[in-house]
Amino acid sequence: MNGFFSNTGNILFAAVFAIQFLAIVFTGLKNDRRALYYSNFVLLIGLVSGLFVTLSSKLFFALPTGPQNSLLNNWIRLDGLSFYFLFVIQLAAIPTTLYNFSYLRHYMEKKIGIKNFILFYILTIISTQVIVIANQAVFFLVCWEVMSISAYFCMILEKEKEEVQKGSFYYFAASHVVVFILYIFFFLLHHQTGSWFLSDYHLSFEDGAVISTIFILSFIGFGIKAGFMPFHFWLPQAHPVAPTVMSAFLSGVIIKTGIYGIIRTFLFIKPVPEWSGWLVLIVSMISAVFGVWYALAQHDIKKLLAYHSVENIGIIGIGIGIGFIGSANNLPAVEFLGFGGALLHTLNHAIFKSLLFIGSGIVCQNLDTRNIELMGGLVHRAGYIALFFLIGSVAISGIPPLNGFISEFVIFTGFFSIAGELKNYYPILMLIMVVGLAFVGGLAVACFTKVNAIIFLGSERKEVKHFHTTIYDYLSLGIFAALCIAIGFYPAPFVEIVQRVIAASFNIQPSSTLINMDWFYLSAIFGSIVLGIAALLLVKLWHHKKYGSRVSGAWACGYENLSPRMQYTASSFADEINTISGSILLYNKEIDKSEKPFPTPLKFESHSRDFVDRKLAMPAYGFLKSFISKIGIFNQTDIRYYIAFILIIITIYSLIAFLWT
Amino acid sequence: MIEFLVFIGLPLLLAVFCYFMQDMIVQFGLTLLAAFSHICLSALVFFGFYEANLPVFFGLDALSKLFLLILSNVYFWVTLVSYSYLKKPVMPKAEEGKKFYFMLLNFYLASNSAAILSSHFGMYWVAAEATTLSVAPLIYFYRNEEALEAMWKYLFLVSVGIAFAFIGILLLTLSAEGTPLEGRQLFFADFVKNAGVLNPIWLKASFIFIFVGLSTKIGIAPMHSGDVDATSNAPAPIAALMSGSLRITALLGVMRILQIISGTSCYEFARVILITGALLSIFAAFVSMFRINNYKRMLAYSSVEHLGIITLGLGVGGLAFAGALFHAVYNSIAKVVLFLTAGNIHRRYKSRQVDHVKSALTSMPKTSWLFMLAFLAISGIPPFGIFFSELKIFEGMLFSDVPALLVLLMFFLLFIFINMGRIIFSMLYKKGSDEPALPEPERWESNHAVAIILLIILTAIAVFSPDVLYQNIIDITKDFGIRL
Amino acid sequence: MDIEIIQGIISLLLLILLAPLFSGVVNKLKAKMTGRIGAPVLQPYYELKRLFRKETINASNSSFISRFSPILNFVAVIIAAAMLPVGFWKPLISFNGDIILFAYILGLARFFQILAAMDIGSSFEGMGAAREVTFALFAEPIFFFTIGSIAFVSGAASLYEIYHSIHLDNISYMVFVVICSISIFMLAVTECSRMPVDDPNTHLELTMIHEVMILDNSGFDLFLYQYSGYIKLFIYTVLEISFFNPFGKESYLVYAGIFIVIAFALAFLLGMAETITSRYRMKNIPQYLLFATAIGILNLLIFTFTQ
Amino acid sequence: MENVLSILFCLSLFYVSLTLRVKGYIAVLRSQGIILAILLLYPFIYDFSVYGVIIPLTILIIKVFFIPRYINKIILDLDIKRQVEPTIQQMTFLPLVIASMILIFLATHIISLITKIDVIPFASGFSAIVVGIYIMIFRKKLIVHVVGFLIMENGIFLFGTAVASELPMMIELGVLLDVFVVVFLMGIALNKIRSSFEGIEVTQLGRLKD
Repeated sequence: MNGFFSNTGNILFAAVFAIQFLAIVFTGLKNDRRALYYSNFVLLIGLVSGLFVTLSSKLFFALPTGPQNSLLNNWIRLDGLSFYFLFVIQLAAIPTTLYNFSYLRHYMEKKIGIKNFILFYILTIISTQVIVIANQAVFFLVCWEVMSISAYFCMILEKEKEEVQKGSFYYFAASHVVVFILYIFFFLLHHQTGSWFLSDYHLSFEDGAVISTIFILSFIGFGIKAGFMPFHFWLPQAHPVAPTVMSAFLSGVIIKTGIYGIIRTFLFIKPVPEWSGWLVLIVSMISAVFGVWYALAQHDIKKLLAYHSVENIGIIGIGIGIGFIGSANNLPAVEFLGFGGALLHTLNHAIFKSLLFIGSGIVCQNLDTRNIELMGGLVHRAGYIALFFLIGSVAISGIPPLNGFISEFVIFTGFFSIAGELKNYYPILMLIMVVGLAFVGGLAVACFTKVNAIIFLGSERKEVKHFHTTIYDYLSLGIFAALCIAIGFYPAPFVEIVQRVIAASFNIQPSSTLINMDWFYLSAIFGSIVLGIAALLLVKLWHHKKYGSRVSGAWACGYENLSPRMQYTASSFADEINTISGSILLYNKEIDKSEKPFPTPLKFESHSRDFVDRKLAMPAYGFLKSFISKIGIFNQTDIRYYIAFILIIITIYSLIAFLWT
Repeated sequence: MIEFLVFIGLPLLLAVFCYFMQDMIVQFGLTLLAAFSHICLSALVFFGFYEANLPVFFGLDALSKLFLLILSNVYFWVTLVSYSYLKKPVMPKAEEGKKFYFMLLNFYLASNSAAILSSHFGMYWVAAEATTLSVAPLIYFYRNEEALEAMWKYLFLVSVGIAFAFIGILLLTLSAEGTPLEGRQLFFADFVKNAGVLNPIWLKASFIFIFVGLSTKIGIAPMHSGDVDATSNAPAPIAALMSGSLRITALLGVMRILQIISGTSCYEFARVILITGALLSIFAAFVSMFRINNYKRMLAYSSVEHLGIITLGLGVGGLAFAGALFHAVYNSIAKVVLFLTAGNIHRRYKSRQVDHVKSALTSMPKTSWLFMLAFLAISGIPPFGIFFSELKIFEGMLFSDVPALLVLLMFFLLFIFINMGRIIFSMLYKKGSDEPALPEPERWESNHAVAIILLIILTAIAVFSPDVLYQNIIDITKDFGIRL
Repeated sequence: MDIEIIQGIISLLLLILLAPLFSGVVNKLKAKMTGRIGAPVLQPYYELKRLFRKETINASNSSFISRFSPILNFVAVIIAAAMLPVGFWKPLISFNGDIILFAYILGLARFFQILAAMDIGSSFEGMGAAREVTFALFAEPIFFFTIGSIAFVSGAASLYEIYHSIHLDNISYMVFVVICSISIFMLAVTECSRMPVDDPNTHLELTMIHEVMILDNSGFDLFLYQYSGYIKLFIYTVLEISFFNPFGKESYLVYAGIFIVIAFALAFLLGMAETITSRYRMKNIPQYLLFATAIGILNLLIFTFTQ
Repeated sequence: MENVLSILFCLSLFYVSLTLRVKGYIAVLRSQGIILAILLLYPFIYDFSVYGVIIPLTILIIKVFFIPRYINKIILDLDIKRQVEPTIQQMTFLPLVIASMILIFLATHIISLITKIDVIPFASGFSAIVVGIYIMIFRKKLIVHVVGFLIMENGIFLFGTAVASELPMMIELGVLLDVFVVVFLMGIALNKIRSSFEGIEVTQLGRLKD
C-alpha cells in the first residue's frame, strides 16, 4: 500500500472503481425506475471517468493523472496490454450502458423485475475490467468467475422462457469448463515459476513439454470463452436469449477476455513454438469461415450475430496466429503486424458488434420477434437506425472505408509479410490463408446484405404499429457509428496506440512495419471517396432539377398486386450458398411441393443446426447419459445389496492388500 | 472439568431433562443455550484462549479442535432454526416426532462431541455408534413410510458398518502384538508414536475394516446408499446436521487410523484405498446426478461427492490434504445453507420431486436466491470458500503422483455441476402449467438470516483466511507428517 | 506537380474514357461473328448520353439506399481504376497492399448494389442479388489466387510492383502467367456478367443476374450503373493486358501496340464466347468458378515446385 | 476350552444356516450368548474377581435373556410367520457357508504362521461375522436381519476374545449398551413398519430411489 495515494492517478483510478461499485448501491432503491436511472447514471460516470483515467495513462497520453503500473502490492498491474483492453472495455461499455436506459424501459412496462439485472450488469462490467488488470492468479480466477456468473444472472432476465433457460445454461456449463481448464493452467504456471503473480510468469524454451501443455490449455480454456470453432457451441445458444444489452456486452467485450488470456499467455511463454502459430491460425481460419457460413444460414438475427462473433474471433485469432509464427521465427515485423491486426480487430469488433446487437435489439423489441423473415421495410420507419445498422454492417464485413477494413488490412499485410520474410513453402500456405480470409469477407458481405436488406429494406412483412425509439438508442448507436467511421477514416492514431501496446508490453524488438504502413494514404483515398460521392450527389441534384425525377411502382412484369409476401426472403437469398456446404451446416430445406392439378399453397423452410452442437456435443452427452443409465450398480433399493457391497468391497480391498508388494 | 461438562455433560443432562420437560419453548431455549455455550467454548479452545483439560479417554489435538468447531458451528445454527421449523412442519404426522426432537438433538451433541474429543478407539466407537442411535429417530421425524424406510436402512446399514469398524479396531490391537504396545490401551497417541513397529499386515486389515465400516457413515460409495436415503428423507435441520457434522465425525475415525498408518510402510496402500473409495463416491454421485428426480436426494448425493473430494484430498496428501481440511470446513457450512433452503422449498411445495417445484424464483425469491447462491458455493464458484479449497485440492493432485486422476475428477465434477445446475435451474425457473392465484409474498424467516450469515461466513473465512485456521491446519498436517 | 501523378491522372482518364469503347468493340465483334452488322463501335457512348438525358424514376418502395448506391458504385469503380497500372506508368493510387483495397473497394460497390437491388422489394431484384452475391463469393478467391500468387512469387504487395515483377523471359514463368491470365479472364466473365455466366442481352428476368438488379433504375442512376459496368469490364481487360507487357522496355509504341492487340484479342474472345456458348445453368456456375480457382491453385503449385 | 467353545459356536452357525424356523434362530442366539458368557467366565475358575465378572454377567443378561425375549415378543406382537422364506435354496446356502468357513479357516491358518493368533476362535468369530452377513443378504424377513446382525455381533465378540484385546470395562459396557439400543430401536422400527407396510419383509422397503 506504500505510496498508493502518492500518485493522483492511483487515487483517480481507485475512485473510478469506487464510483462503479457505488452504482451497485443504487440498485437497492425500491422503485425500479429510480434504481435503473440512478445506478446506470452512476455507472456511466464511473465508466466515462474510467475511460479518461485510462486515456491519461502512459500508454495513451501520458498525463500525470494516469495511474502507476503496479498497485496494491502488485495485485493489480497496468501494463500496455491491460490498458488497451481496459480501454476497449470501457469504450464499448459506455454506449451499451446508455442503451440500458432505453432497453429496460420495456421490461418495466411489462412489470418484470429488473433490479437484479442491473446489479449483475454492473458486477459484470466491473469484474470484466478487473480481469484485464488483475495480476494475481487466484484473484484473476475469482474475477473471471464473478464475471461469468454475473453475466449468467444477467442472461436469465426472462427466466420463464424455455429457450432462455436452455441457452443460458449452455453458457453456464461452458464457463465452468473454462474455469477447470484455467485451474490447471495456473497451477502449471505456479509450479514452474513458484509465484502466483502473472508478472512473474516467464517461461523459456527449456521448459519444453510444459510450454506446450500451458499453451494448449490456454488455447482451449480461453478459446472456449472466446468462441473458437470447435468450442463455440455455447455462443449461438447463449447470445440470442440474453437481454440485448447483455448480448452486446457479451459479444463485444466478454468474449474478448478470452483473447486477452491467449495474448497474455503468449507473453508468459514467448517465443512460442511454431506449431502453436499454425494451430491458432488453422483453428481461427476454420472459425472464421464456418462462423460466417453458419451465420448466413440463420434467420434469428441475434443468433446470426452470435455466429458472426465466432467469425470475428476467428479473424482476431488469425492475427494472433500470424504473430505467433512471427515470434517463432523471430520476425518482429511480422509480430507487429499479426498482433497489431488482432488488437485492432478486437477494438473494432467490440465497436461494431455492440452496434449491431443494440440495433437488432431495438428492432426486436419493437417487432417482438427475432426472426428476420418477419421483418422488412423498417428503413421507412426508422431511417437513422437503418443507417447506423448499415454502418455497422459495412464495418463488420470488412469493407472500406470503415474500421473493419483497417484491421483486416493489417492482417492481410501480415500474410504478405510472412510470405516475403520466409520463403520456401510459406508463400503457398499464406496464399491459401489470404484466399480464405477473402472468402470470409465475401461471405460476410453476403450475410450482411441479407440482414440489412431483409430487415430494413423492401416493404413491411409484418404490420408494425408503432416503432418506438428513444434518444438513448440514437445516442448509443451514434457513438458506435462515429467510432466506426473515425477508425476507418483516420486509423493512424489508433494504429499508433496498438504499436505502442506491442512495443511497450510485448517485449519484442522494435519494428515500425505497423506504423509505417500507408495510413495517411488510406485516409486520403477514403476522403476522396467521400468527396467523389459528394460531388456526384451535387451532380445528381442538378440532374434531378434539370431532367426531373419521380417515383413509380416497381417492375413486376405487369402484375399489379405486389404484396410484401412476394419479396425475396432471407432463406431464398442465402439458399444457394448454404446448399453448397449443407452437410456441415446441417442445412435442410423443407419444400412443400404440391403435385395436384390445382396448386395449393406452397411452403419453403430452411433450417441450419450447429454441427458441433448437434453432431458432437449433444450426441456425446446423450451417449454418456445412456451409458450411465445402464450402470445399475448404484441403483439398488434393497438393503441386502447395500450389505453385500460391504462384504464385496472388503474382499476386494483385502485382495489388494494381499497383492500389495 | 468445565469443558467436559459443556461439551458432553450439559447436553447429556439436557437430553434427560427434555425427556421429562414437555414445553417446547423451554426445551428450545435450553438447547440453544447449550449450543451457544458449546460454540463459545469450542471457539475459545480453537483460538487457543483456553487450554482444555479433559478426563481420561478424551483429549484435544489440532484435528479434534477443528472438527469440534465445525460441529458446534453447524449445530448452533441448526438449533437456531429448529424452533421455527418445528412450528411449521411439512407433514401433519410430525407432531409425535417433535416431543423427542430436542432430546435427541442434545443427545446427538453429547455423543458427537464425545466422538470428536475421544482419544481412544473404543471410546470413539461407542460415541460414534451413539450418534447413529440419536440420529436414527430424528430421521423418522415425519412419521411417514419413506422416513421409516430411510431410518431402518440407515440404522441397519450403519450398525453393520460400524460393527465392521469394530473389527478393524480389534485388528489394530492385533497389529500391536509383539510390540511395546501389546496389552496397552488403544489410545491414538500411543499408536501414532509407535506406528513404525506395528505389524503391517494387521494394520492394513485394520485400515480396510475401519475405512469400509465407517464409509457407511461417511457416505463413501458403494456404502453410501443408507446415508443418502437418510439425508434425503430427514427433516431439513437434521439433514443439515448429518451432512455438515455427522459425516465429518465419521471421517475423523478414518483420519485417526490414517494418522497411524501415515508413518508406516502401509501408507501407500492406505492412499490407494482412500483414493479408490473417494473416486467411487464421486463416480456414484456423478452417475446418480444424471437420473435424479428428487432435489433433497440430489443434495445428499452432493454430500457424497464432497465427502469423496475430501477423502480424495486426504488420500492424495500434500497440499491436497490441507485443501481437504479446508474443504471439510467450507462444505459443512455450505451444506447447512443448502439443506435449510431446500427445506423451505419443501415446505412450500410439499414435495421433494423436482417436477413439482415450478418457478420457485418468483414464488419464493429469498429462499431461491439463497438456494442458488448455496449451489454456486458448493460448486466451487468464487468468492465462496469451496473454490479456494478445491483449488488447493486440485493443485495438490496435479503435482502429486496421480495427476491423471485430476482429469477424471474434473470430468466427474463438471457433469455433476452440469446436472445439478440443470435440476436446480429447472426448479427455479420452469413455469408451472397452473400458476397459483397470487402466491403470498415470502416473508423473512430465521433461516433466511441464518443462510445469509453462513454464506457471509463462508466467504469471509475464504477471503480473510484467518491465521488461526491456517495454523491449525498446518498443525494437523504436521501431526500427519505430511509435507506441504 | 510530380510527373508520376500526371501520368496517373492521364491513365485514369484514359481508362474512364476508353471503357465504353471497349464494350462497343466487343459488341461489334460479336455481331460480326453472328453475321450481323451490329451497332456502331461508339454505341455505348450514345447509350450513356441517352440515359443521361432521361428523367430518373425510383421504385415506390425504395429508400435512400437505391438513390445513393449508383453514386457509390461509380466512385468505387473509379477508385479501383485509379489503382491500375496502365502501361509502365505508375497508377494514381499505389501503395503496399493496394491489391487488397482493390478487391475490397469493388466489394464495397457490390455491397451497395446488392442492397439497392433488395431495396426495391421485388423478387426479381432479390433473385438477382442472391445470384450476384453467390457468384461474387466464388469469384473473389480467383482474384486473390492469381494476382496473389504473382505477388507472393515476387514478394511485392502493390499492383504496380506486382505487374512490374513480371518478366516474360523464363518459359515456366511465361506458362505461369498465361494460366494466370486465363483465370483472370474467367473472373472477368463472371464479374462483368458476360457469357457463359450471365447473358447481358437476355429478355427474361428469371435468367438474368446483373441486369435484373438494375431493372428498376433509370435515368441518371442507370447511367452511373452502366458506366461503372463499362469501366469494370475495362478494368479487368487492363488487368489482363498488363500480364503481357514487356515491362523492361519503356516504349510507348510497343506498349500501345500490345494494348491494342490484346484488347482486340480479348474482345474477340468475349464475343466468341457469347456466340458459341450458351449460358450455364445457375447451379453449375459455382462449379465453373471453382474450376477457375482450381486452375489457379494448380498453377501456383506447379510453379512453386518447378522453380 | 476356548477351542471347544468355539467349535460349539461354529456348530450353532451351521444350525442357523440350516433352519428355516424363526424360533430356531432365537435359540441359536441364546446358545451363542451362553457360549460367550462361559468363554468369558472360564478364566475365573482359576482366578476369581468380582470386578471382572460384571462383563460376562451383563452379556449373559443382555444376550441370553433380554434380546431373545425381546425378539420373541416382537414376533408374537407382530404375528410374524414362523417360517423363513429363503431367497436361495438351503442346499445352496449351506455349501456357501461351509465353503466360506473352509476359506476362512485356511486363511487364518496361513496368517497364523506369520503372526500369533488363536486359529480356532479367530476363524470361528470371523465365520460368524460372515454367516451373519449371509443371513442378512439371503433372507427376506426383517426380523431375521436383526438376528443376522446379532450373530455378527456375537462373532465380533468371539473374535475380540481371540485377539486377546483388553478394552476398558466402561467401553465394553458401552459397546453392549449400544448393541442393545440398536436392537431396541430396530424393534420399534419393526413395529412401525408392521403398521405402515403390508408386511415386514425387505422387499417392502424399496421406495427410496433416485
